Amino acid sequence: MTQLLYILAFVVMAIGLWGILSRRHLIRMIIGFSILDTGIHILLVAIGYRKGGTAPILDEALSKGEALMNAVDPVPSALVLTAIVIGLAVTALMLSFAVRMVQNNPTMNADEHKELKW
Amino acid sequence: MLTSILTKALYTLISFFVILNYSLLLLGTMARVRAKVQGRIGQPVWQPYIDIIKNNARRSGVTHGIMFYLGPVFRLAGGLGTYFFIPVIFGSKIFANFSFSGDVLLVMYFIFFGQLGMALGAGESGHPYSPIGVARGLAQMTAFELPFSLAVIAVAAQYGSFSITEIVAAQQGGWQNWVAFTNPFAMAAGMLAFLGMSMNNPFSIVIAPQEIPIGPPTEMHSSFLGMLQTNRAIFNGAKMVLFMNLFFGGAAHPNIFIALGIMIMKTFLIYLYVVFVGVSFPRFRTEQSIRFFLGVPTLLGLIAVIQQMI
Amino acid sequence: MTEFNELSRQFQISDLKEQRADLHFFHASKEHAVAVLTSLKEKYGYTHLVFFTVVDHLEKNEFHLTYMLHNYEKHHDMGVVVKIARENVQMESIHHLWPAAATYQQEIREMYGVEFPGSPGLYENFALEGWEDIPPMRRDFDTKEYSDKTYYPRPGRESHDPREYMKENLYPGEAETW
Amino acid sequence: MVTPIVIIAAALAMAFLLPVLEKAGKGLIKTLSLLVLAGFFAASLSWVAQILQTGAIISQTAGFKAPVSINLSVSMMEATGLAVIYLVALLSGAFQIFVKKAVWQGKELSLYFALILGLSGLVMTRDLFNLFVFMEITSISLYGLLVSGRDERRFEGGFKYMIAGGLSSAFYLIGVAFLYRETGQLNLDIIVAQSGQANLYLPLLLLTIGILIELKPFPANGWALDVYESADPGTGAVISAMNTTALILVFMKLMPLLQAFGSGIVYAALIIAGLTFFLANLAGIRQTSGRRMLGYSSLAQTGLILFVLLSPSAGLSEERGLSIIASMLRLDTIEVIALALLINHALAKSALFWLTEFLKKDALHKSSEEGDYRGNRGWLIPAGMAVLALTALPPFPGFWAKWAVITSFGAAGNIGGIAVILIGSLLEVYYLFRWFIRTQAHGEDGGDVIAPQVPEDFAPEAAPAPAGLTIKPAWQIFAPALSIIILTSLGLAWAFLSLSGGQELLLLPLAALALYALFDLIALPFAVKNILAMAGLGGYAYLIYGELNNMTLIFGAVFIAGSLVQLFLLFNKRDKRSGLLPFLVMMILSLGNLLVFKSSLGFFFSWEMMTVSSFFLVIRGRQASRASLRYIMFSLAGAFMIMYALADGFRGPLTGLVFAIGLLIKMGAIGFHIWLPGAYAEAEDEVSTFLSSVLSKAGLFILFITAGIYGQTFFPGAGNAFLASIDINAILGWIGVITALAGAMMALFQEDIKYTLAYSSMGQIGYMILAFSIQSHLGWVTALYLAVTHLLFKGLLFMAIAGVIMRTGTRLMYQMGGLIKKMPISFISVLLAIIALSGVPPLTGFGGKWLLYSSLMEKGWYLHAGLAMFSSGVAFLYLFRLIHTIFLGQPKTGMFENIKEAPIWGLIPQAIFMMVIMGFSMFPSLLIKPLQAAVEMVYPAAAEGVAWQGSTVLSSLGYWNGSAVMYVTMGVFLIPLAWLMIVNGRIQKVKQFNIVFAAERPYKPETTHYAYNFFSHYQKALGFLVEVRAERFWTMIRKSTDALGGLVRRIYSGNAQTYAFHIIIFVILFHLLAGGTF
Amino acid sequence: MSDNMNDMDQIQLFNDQGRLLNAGLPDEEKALFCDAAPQVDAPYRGIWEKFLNWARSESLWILGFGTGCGAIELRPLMTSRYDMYQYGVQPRPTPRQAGLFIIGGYASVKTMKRIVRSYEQMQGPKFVLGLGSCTVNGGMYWDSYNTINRLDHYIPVDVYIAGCMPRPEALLAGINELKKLIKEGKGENANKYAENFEWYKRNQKKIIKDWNMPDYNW
Repeated sequence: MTQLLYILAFVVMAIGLWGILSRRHLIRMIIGFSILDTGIHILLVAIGYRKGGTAPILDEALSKGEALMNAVDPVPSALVLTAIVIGLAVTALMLSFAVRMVQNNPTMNADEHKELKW
Repeated sequence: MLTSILTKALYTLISFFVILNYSLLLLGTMARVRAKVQGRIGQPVWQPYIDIIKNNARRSGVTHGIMFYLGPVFRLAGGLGTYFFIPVIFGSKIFANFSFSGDVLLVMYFIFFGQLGMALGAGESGHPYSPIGVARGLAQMTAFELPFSLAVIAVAAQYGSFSITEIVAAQQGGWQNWVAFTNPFAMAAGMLAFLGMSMNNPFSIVIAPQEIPIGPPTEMHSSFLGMLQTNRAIFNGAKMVLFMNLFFGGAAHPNIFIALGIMIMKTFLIYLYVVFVGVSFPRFRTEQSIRFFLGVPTLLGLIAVIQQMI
Repeated sequence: MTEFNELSRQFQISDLKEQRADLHFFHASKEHAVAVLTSLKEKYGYTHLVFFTVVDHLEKNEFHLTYMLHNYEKHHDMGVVVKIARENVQMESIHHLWPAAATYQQEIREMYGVEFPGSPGLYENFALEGWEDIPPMRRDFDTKEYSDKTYYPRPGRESHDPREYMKENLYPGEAETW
Repeated sequence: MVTPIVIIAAALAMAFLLPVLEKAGKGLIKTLSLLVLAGFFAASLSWVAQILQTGAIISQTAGFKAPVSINLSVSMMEATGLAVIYLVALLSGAFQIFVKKAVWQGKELSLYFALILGLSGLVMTRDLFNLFVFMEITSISLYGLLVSGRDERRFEGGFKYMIAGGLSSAFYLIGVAFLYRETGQLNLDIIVAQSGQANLYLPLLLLTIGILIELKPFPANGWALDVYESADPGTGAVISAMNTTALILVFMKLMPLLQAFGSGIVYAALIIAGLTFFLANLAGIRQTSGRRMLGYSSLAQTGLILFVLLSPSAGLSEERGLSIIASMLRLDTIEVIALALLINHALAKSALFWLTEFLKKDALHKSSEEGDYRGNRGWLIPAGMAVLALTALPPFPGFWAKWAVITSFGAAGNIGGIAVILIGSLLEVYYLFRWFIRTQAHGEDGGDVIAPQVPEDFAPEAAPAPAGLTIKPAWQIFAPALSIIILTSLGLAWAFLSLSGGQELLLLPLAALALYALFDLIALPFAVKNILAMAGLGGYAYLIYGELNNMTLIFGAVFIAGSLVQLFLLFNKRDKRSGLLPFLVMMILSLGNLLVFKSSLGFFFSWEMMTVSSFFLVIRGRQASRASLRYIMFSLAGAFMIMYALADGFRGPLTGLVFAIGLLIKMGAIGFHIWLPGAYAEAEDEVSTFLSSVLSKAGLFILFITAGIYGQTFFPGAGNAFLASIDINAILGWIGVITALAGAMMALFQEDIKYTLAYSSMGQIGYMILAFSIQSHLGWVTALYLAVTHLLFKGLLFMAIAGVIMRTGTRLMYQMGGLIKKMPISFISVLLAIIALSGVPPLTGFGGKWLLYSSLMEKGWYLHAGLAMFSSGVAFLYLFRLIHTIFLGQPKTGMFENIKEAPIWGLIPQAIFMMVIMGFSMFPSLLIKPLQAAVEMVYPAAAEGVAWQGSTVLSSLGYWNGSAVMYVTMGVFLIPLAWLMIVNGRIQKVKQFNIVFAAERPYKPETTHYAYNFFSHYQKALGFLVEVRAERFWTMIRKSTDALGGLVRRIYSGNAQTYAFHIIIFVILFHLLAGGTF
Repeated sequence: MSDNMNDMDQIQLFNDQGRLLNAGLPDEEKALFCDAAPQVDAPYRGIWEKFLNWARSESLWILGFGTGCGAIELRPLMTSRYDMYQYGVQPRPTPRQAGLFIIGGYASVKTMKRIVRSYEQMQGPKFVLGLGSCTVNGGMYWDSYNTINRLDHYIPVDVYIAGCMPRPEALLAGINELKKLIKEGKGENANKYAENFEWYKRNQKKIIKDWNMPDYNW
């Protein structure tokens, strides 16, 4: 199961990367980027996942000692939350920049946005 | 002290008197030789004297400025100085001149003194032909200076000395000791360079009368010209004595008159060689003569120098 | 002469005269002369201006300007003569056709006083420097008188007819045998 | 005392509050912001003080200890780094608030504080995921800041930045994830402590890659360039100075981890850093856009710092200042070096970015396109100093740091490291100086074309200069000025520490620079300043006199006394000429310091100071942009070679050769001479004389004092005698004589008088090199004799010519003519000088020739002697041409009709020099005996048969009696003169057109004066010797470097996807370099 | 010539101080030429002057003015057939150095200007030899509008050689005649020129209309 998650994460990341590298359309590149992010999030979650583990809520059902043994690691989940927020912010900014780019140079083709080079 | 100074002055006067008369007569004689080659009778041998007297007897003159006035003086000073720094007769006090002041390097560089002064005088005349002639002359000079200096270096290296007296001393004891025979390449280079130095054909582009009427001294006249003619004689004499000393054993004999006779004979032959070459060849252009001097003569000089190096 | 015939249809030209088989002259009017010359040069191959000179016909009170052209292909010379009156004489310049004509015009201006407006260097000295009298090659200019007046003739000079002089002095008595 | 967490909180609070407070008033938020920024800076300084007492500050969050909570830690490195960041933040904030009022509002300030929050967190946090968060905060706030700007292309740049930033954070995050998986920890300290654990290669690789991409490594750095180019300069400064500094500190934080777990990664990063440094500089040389060029420079500097940090041997230096600072701050030497480079880069680069804000046009294509910036000293001085700092010239911290690095590498034998740094630096020097020179080039400066100048008297009212700069009011320049001042004082502090061990004297040039700049600033009249300069030089001479020995005394006389006399010349003109004296005095003092230094650092420091000051003297010339660029390039190339040799400690003949070549470049020897004519000729007329007669001897002096290292043979064991005899001296000898010949030959064909003299100097230097390389008593006496006499007659010539140019307003010789009647005294001094220079007896020049040939013959170098004689003949040609075409021949009517003699102040130093020449000519022993005494230490005269007999000097080959020659010459001159005056009839003085002109009369002096192309026949015969070979060779080098740079920068195609692809390639490359496999 | 030497036209050559007015030169060129008037140089007396005159006569340096047909007769003198060098005569390319001016035939007005200039540029004592009838009385050009008749009205002539053209032998005879004159002390025409400067100038200016040179060419 964990292996499967890892594979899924990497496949998703690869798709995202492929999207960034192969699509000329700005929006599709951003989508690729989002997919890449998602892949990373899956990976993070997968790292924290423990097969058959319980939720990491320390209460009567789960003592401190048991938590270390049985509970799913809560830290990656916390990290994922942060990462998702950040990814969202970046994606939003990217989209807004893309809009401004297209306003200056009305094409969605990334190849046409090469005023800056060399 | 005073006596020695007076004696030196007297010796200098004698030496000057001898070289002046000898050189003037030599010029006259050589003009005759040229005339004979061309099938003419030619001017009297004393014609140079008359010309100098006449030029000095001109009643009027013009000057273009102070350097113009001083130019001929510089020129004559150059000729005289060159002569006075060369020992004429080996072992003679009278004809040792001021050779104690310096060696052959001094003589070589003092030659420039007169040329510079003359060039300045000619330059101030404002006549375009003068600097054209000077430019040609200087350009040609640098070219023959190379084989000449190589020859001098070879001779100096051969005898381990720049001192003319020592070079002459080393050549005593028979003609087989002359540089001409012990170091023939140096002699050859030096004598080819001498052709240029004497400004006879084929290296007479400087004065090229048909093209730039006589070049640097175009504006020179009257006593200025007289002075230049005097210098021409003395300077020629000085150069021939230098070459005699460097390559042909100098002039040495216990009897001063016989020694003078030897000197006269050797320098006469040296000059005769120049004149013969002169009457046989047409004139080179400047770049041709530069190429000439940087060709075979330089090669000979290099051979002479390399001979000394290995 | 085909050239003449063709040109005469357009221009005022006349008096064709054959000097030799390869040399013809004709007269052109002052107004049409340059046009004729242009046609000859451009159309009929007379590309070479051999000379350009003036003859002073004092008796007729006119100058004959003579342009001599040459056709290299036909080896033929064509002289165009333009008669102009001697008073206030002026002619169109042809330096635009042949640059060398400017020099001819300069000389003619100096020697005959014919003006060529627009010709380059027209008033520069040609052979004379600072000439002030009437142009010396005009026939109404008396050169002997001018020389006597200007150049201090040496007194005592005698002039003789060479033929008579030789008869009298060198070969006396043989004259009859001549 | 504030805890680090307060900073985070304060920044966060500001970021949130500012948009709200903006409603209350714009003045309020600006004041508040500045106060808070100043507080940050103060806090960081207070941490430094505290850390010195108590050690690193560790602050916990949320009341727990790590690893449960995130902890912030500030040690010395972080504290100092934060101080730099906060300083730049303060200056940048102030700059934006005051200068760009319209753009910066509450929104931008808010973003700015968010950025500072991110950066502070980056530096302080010890938690890896927290690091990621701060990285993202930084990035996002930067993206936001990018929006404020004018350039429409900034969105495109920002988009690329986001792609790269996103990928980098992706890699980082994956790395963190894996690391967490392997170690179960996110706290840096704890992970390091758990050494010997599982294989952390992959997580660390990804982590490093994540950080590195943000640090813009080659080839994954195209996006950064685009951002630098399109962003607002203020933002550019922020990225380049603050962001980079913080990220380097982060990288340093990770270093222990890398060193503990992944040596392969360190190696890979080292290679990448070196590549980045080198290739960024290479690609930078093709830049025309100033900001993009600064971007390349930033990439390179980042690469350099990383390279130094990662090099195992970079911290070995035991330089005095470095060790003092290290012990003071309780840092490793390597950390001090990195810190110095960081500070140097951050302050200088941010200053430059701010300064580009004032440039009307960013792209500088050709110098002729540009406006005249040189009037604007407020812009020029900080810009120049920033460029100096970036190119690691003294006294800035970069210089000391680079010296420490190079010497460390040298001690460790790391030649490759030295090569990378020096060659890369040379490229950086090239483009930075070219940019700087172009910004202040004259509009009329056409490069190659030498246009005749209009003389001052006739000059029409100067046209209004095209306004290339808009700094109004002048206080706007405060931010770059402040940062440069801080940088300079840090550098000076280090200089003081380094040189405090008895070499404080070496700091005098800087003091002089400051002092005389102050005099300029308070607008003293020039005459007063000049008198003060003379007094200063006199005082300096008194100061160092006690430390001089026989040899240095002679050069002291040349450097100091020679300059002192020539300073009279500067009274020539009345205008204030600010900037002239500071650099001139600085140059002369630096030269003087070359005589008294005590360590190789002291030597190199003085050498570089001399180079810098003379560069600023050259660039003052009206058309000197090309010449000054060449000058600084060749000088620094030479200096770098010297640096290499010093660092290498002269092991073996090859290092000696490199050192010698470094000196030869400075002396303008054949092959390296192409900088020389331009620099000497295009400098101001009064300055040329100092450069040519004084500065040119510096290399010779160093040759003398390092003579011991040139005797090593290349093939010591060779059976062949010829091979066994090849040592550096033999090479030097040939170089010397060929330089002499080539200099003379090239001088021959110049129409520009100053070029003639410049080439002549080159030839004369060639003689000195030749004489030096003889390595005998007589040879050295010759070299010294030539040096002294060259000072005299070349000073004389340049001073006289300065007067002539001042009066005629032209430098082209054929335009002059006949000036002897107008300027007789100048004529006499030129006449004396050329007689002396050409070596014609009886003047002092002949002594040089005589000594030269005697020593050459003693050595057995007959061919050298022959060539030397030939070139002295050629020298005679150009000297005659010089005096003829200027002073003789036909004077020109019209413009030159009312010319007067040169001003008296130009004539006084000439008179002094003339008297000295006459004295030395009459009594050569006055000069030769001290020289012999100087040489005595190394080569005793007795051994080689140089003796004195009365006034006659005897060598083993010949003899020369200067006094006798003088008397005889006077005799043979005066007697004919008297004769001529007696014999002459009536002599009429006539005018210039009274010449026989083939029965005609001349009409124009211009066509009657034979002067143009004077030696055309010589050119026909020997012109092939002076074809422009060296010029072509160096142009070829430049062009191929350019082409290479062009090739490298081709990869930065401008396409966001290509950049992403570069990142992938970079990752693969890095992985391979780190020793990984697939 | 004495008949009209006092018969002066009104051309003012001198100012009150006896300096030449150089009326022919434009103002901007006046500074370029020397404006001094020629002066009489008195000969020495007695045997010394005789000696110098001998030297002058035995060293005659020719300035040949070869625009007329007479120039062709000068050339053979240098050849081995006539060999003038043996008489102390040799050609010289510049007026400054020459002492004998040979006018080779007719002189047009244009040429005359150059003759005057060259003559004045020679240094005294100087001698003039008119070669051919044209220089005597105009010869076959006697009535030309542009050729002078009598050379001695423009520059002083020492010896005329009549003939059209005279042969080289006649030239040698003329040179010998000149030598005799010089030895007798009669070669003082340079002084005569200076003494009668105004008369000569008037004659010259009468024919040379564009006088674009100073009145005396030093």
